[in-house]
Amino acid sequence: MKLEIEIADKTLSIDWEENDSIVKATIDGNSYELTLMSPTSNVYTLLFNNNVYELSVETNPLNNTVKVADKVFTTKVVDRRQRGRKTDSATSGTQAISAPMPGRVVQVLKNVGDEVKSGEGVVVVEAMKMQNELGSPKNGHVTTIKVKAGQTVVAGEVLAIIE
Amino acid sequence: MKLEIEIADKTLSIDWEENDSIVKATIDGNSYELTLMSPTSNVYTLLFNNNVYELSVETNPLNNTVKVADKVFTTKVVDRRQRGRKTDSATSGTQAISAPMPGRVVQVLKNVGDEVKSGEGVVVVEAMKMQNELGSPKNGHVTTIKVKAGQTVVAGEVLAIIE
Amino acid sequence: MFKKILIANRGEIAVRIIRACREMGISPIVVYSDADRSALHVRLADQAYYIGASPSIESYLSAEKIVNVLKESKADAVHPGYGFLSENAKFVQAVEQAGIVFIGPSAQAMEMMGDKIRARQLAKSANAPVVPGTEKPLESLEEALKVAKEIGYPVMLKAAAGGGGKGMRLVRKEEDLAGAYNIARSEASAAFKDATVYLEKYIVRPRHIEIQLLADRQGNYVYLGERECSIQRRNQKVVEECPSPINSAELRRQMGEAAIRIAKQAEYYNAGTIEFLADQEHNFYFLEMNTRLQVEHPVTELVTGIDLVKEQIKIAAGQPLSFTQSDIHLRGAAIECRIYAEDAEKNFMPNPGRITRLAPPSGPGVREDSGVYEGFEVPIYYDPLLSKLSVWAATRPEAIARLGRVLDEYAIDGIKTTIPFFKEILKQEEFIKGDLDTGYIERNWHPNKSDSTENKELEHLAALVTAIHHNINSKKVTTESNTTQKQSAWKLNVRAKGRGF
Amino acid sequence: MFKKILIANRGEIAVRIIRACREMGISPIVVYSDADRSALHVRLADQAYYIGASPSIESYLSAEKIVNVLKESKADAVHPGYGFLSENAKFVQAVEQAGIVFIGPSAQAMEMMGDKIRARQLAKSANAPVVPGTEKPLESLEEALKVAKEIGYPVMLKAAAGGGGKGMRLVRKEEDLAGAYNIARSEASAAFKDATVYLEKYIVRPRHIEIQLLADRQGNYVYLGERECSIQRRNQKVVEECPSPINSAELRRQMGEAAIRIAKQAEYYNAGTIEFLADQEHNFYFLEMNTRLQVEHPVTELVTGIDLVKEQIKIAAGQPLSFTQSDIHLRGAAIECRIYAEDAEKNFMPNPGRITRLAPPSGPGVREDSGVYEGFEVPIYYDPLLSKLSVWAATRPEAIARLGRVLDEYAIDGIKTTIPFFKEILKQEEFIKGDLDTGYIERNWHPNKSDSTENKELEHLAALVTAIHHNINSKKVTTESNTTQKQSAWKLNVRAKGRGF
Repeated sequence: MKLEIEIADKTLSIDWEENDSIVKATIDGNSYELTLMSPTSNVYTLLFNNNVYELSVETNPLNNTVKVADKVFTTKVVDRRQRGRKTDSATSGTQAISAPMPGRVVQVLKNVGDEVKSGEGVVVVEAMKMQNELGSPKNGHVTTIKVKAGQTVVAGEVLAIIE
Repeated sequence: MKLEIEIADKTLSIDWEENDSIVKATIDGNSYELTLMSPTSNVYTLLFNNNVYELSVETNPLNNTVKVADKVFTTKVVDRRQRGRKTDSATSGTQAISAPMPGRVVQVLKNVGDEVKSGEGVVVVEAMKMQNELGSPKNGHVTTIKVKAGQTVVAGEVLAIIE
Repeated sequence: MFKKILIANRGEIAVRIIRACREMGISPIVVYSDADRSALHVRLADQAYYIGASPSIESYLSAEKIVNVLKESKADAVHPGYGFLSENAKFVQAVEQAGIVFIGPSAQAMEMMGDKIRARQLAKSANAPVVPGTEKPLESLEEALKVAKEIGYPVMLKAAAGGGGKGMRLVRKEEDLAGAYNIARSEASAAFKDATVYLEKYIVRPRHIEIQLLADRQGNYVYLGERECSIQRRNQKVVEECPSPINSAELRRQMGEAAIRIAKQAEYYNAGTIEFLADQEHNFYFLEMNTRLQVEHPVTELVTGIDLVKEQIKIAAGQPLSFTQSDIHLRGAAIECRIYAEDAEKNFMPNPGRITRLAPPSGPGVREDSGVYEGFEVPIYYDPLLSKLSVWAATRPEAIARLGRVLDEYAIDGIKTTIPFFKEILKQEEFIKGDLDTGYIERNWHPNKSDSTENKELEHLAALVTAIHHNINSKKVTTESNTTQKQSAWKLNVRAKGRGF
Repeated sequence: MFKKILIANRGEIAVRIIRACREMGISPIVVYSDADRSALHVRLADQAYYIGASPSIESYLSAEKIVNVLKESKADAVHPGYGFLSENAKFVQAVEQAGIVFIGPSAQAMEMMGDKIRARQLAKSANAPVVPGTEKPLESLEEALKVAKEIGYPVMLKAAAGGGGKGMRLVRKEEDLAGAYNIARSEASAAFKDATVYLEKYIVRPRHIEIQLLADRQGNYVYLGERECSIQRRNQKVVEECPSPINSAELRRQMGEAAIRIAKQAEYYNAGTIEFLADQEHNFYFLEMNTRLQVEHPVTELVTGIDLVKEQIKIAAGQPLSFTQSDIHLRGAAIECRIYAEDAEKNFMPNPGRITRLAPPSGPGVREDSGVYEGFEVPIYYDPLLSKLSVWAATRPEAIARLGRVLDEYAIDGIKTTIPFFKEILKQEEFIKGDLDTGYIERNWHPNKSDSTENKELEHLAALVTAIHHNINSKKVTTESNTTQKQSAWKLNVRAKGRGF
């Protein structure tokens, strides 16, 4: 089998075959022969040159988190079918304030139209008893407020837009 | 939903409906309303009259093992499509010696044709460093030996037949 | 002895108390909110009563609902744990009016010590040293500015009703005081329904050292050594140890005796903790008293061999202590790490969510006090404490080595936790030398200094495992999405909710 | 100190030794057979070497293969654990000839004490009491019959090379001797490659009490209290405690000093255990010496605070003991339960298979030494010991109560274990009183007296859960069987094997 994997700012091509628990792989031109077991779902134990490696994989919508020893890698399977990547649309003058974690909006400090300085608080979100004042990413003014106090928000949800 | 369940030599008819975590059931004519969660696969936490019950279910080929508190129940779903049950074929004069657990045959103590008394050793099976001498279930003679020393056997496998 | 105890709490401390009840032959009864329907404390209890919506204010903080459950369940006593109603004197009164035993101090002692300002006065009258600061609540921002100028920056704002770091703010410069004052009052109000704050001199590089006390209703007092709790983030402890790396037998005796003087002055009974700040010259100052079981009680239990929760219950049942000061011996060293659902790399940002894998360590010298299990959805509503991981060993260096071993064994996937942070701390020279103070994290934790050493082999293996994992799961996903449609709405509901039916 | 230690074992004891290595900064290296490819000890090691097919004789019992791995891995030392090669003097010689340190006694001391008959003679010469019996191996069944008649029935047949109950048989009547003699020889031969057996007087209602020793290479000896190991099935311990319910300080001193006399006579170093039988009048007799770490060492560690595995490693590295007899204090009480994959209802029949759920207890005073994990397929080839569950508490009654609590928390599905057996034992009056002897199980365990108290409510709930579970899973099975065909042969292979790829 063949796949391309993005890891640590590189793209590695991997060509491998499996036979029982033996995996033979060519990774970025290097040959590997190793024993691979999965003692439990999402966990892989590798024996390579008699060294033991245990890796766990968490799959997120956009990428994977692979933990091994004390290292954490973010990896991504390159999708050949994807026609040309979307580049992050240059946000020019508009920037969003979004929730860094799930939580509840405690207070909205600004109104639409208010001027704000970079770092100045706009919304206070509470999760797990901790209040986080979320500041403006730039100098500008508030064009949109999408939430109100008491509302529950999910991670990444846009709370306000600054222009 | 409706099912009949065999438990403790009884057959109970169960008629239930679920709505979110609330289960309303009629069991053998008794009405129950309870909260049911499954914190992890095969484990069910029930709240009934504010009492907490945690049950685990293991499904075997023939039946289920349900553990709750220190009780262990063997349960079975009655299959309505099954046309008349097979009765255990009366084994008349012939009885088998089968392996009570997975293991390895260490020694075959008798040959085909040998006479044996009830309880007299026929095969020795070892599992987890323990040797078990499996005796004849009756007075008779050995008609078949199906295994030889060194062979691995699974639980329930027939080792010899006595007539 | 009691037959039934209601535990008015959740998470790891509810589980801890359930265990004590089980071992004493007492039936444990719990309460739960919507978010906790299948929480571990519910699963382990004999009975569980629903008390309302997920926000604590509608459930675990509702004295009225808890008292109703006490009556309905016919419990003999209530254990409040820490946090929530544990330091609410009105709750104590309501419980006692219902003829039920509160496992804790008298309402009077709680009220006296719970008010940080009265507690200071009481400590002074008990001839214990205190930190310079306001003797009464701040009336206004203007007063705060004035007092702060008098005693000199840095100063610390604190909630009068507070504890656990809520409503606390360190202010280094005059221009930061206004913002901090508002946030502290807002947090205090949210956490304790009381916005009152006061102000203290901030001692430079202080150590937080506290004395564990036990006092029975017959007037017997003992101290069970100290705990060093200097490693804090947001003024909340994250690593605690017993004994303190600095404490000599003599310093321990001085602090222990001062602590007992304070507790006696308040006619205190129950387990209790007198918190001190110690400066770099090992002078110590009374900070506050916690009139309840402390989060970090396991390290004291590991070193003294005394079960604090069982002692609380026995004291509440009217039994005198079965030992005196001379029976208490410290053996070895214990360290506790608070495993929080937080991303230490991102300023300890809370990180609630589903725990997809949970493999705690075991073996010699490990104690795990957890409130969660694999598959549990950690709610957004409560404290981020998942579990307390404690180790014991014959000496502090061995305990540190053991802690390193057990942290390496500990696997949690699905949410971020403070485990990687603890692993890093353990390697730091200041920690190993025991050179601790409450600014430790600010000074020593530099999360953005990421480990940039490249390891080609690990990268290759991680990429390979990603490929193999993708290969298995892309098949699974395809087949699952094909079959999901055939499943009942009920099953979809289970799937969507993850937990619960 | 060593850089790398090879652990020539598997299961919980390999994991225990890995943990000690980690805490000492030593790299742990392990070996594994086919059945153990994804065993816990492999997962936790730094390196793992394949040594052959699943039967121990082709892997863990092969001294040659282990020595080859020692050389290949450049290990400094080898820890044998217990069982397998741990009492094989020829292995010790081969290791030492390869210039590698054996973590254990000298080959000479091992050989002397390993031969039960020479050990008896040595104990006699050390002025320690011994049980009446043969002084030399039995030459024939005829000799066995003659000796047994002389000392009187009941008698005990024992493998000269043995330990752990293998090759042991109790014979109550003359007519049972022939069968027992053959089985004992066969088991001894299979387990130790040596069929030699001998014979001893069987003491009526004896207690099995053993003394833990530590001795360094400088000739310092200490005893670390005793362990009561009277609860046995098939002459193998299942419950052990420290201290013994009967042991006074004086009896402990007498036994400890006798044990040290014996060890000194053998110029023994390493951890070691002198086993005694004690009769109903508390007379004690030397039984045998185990020249290795003992399965039940955790209870001693819990009560003395001394880490026996680390001490073994330090002794092997040539370090003198860092403490003397007067530094050793027992605190509280510890009890260990051996969680075996056995069906106690069916005469403790082995019950290997896949562990579908594993939820061990935690909280205060619990120590879990496990060699398995959820999803692991327990192999048919090895000892049925899955895990050792130990508790510590301030007193024996509290330890018993705690053990009850933790056994109730412990959930294992998929295989039968001895947990239900332990729950039952704990409730028995004789156990609570500490009235133990090696016939305890035979006398007190009546598995077929099943709990016949009907509980209609539990039956109804079990039936309901069966129905709901069936309803969910019948859908799952249907969709799975539809989709399996689309999956690759590789995936099917994973599924068939369950574990491993």
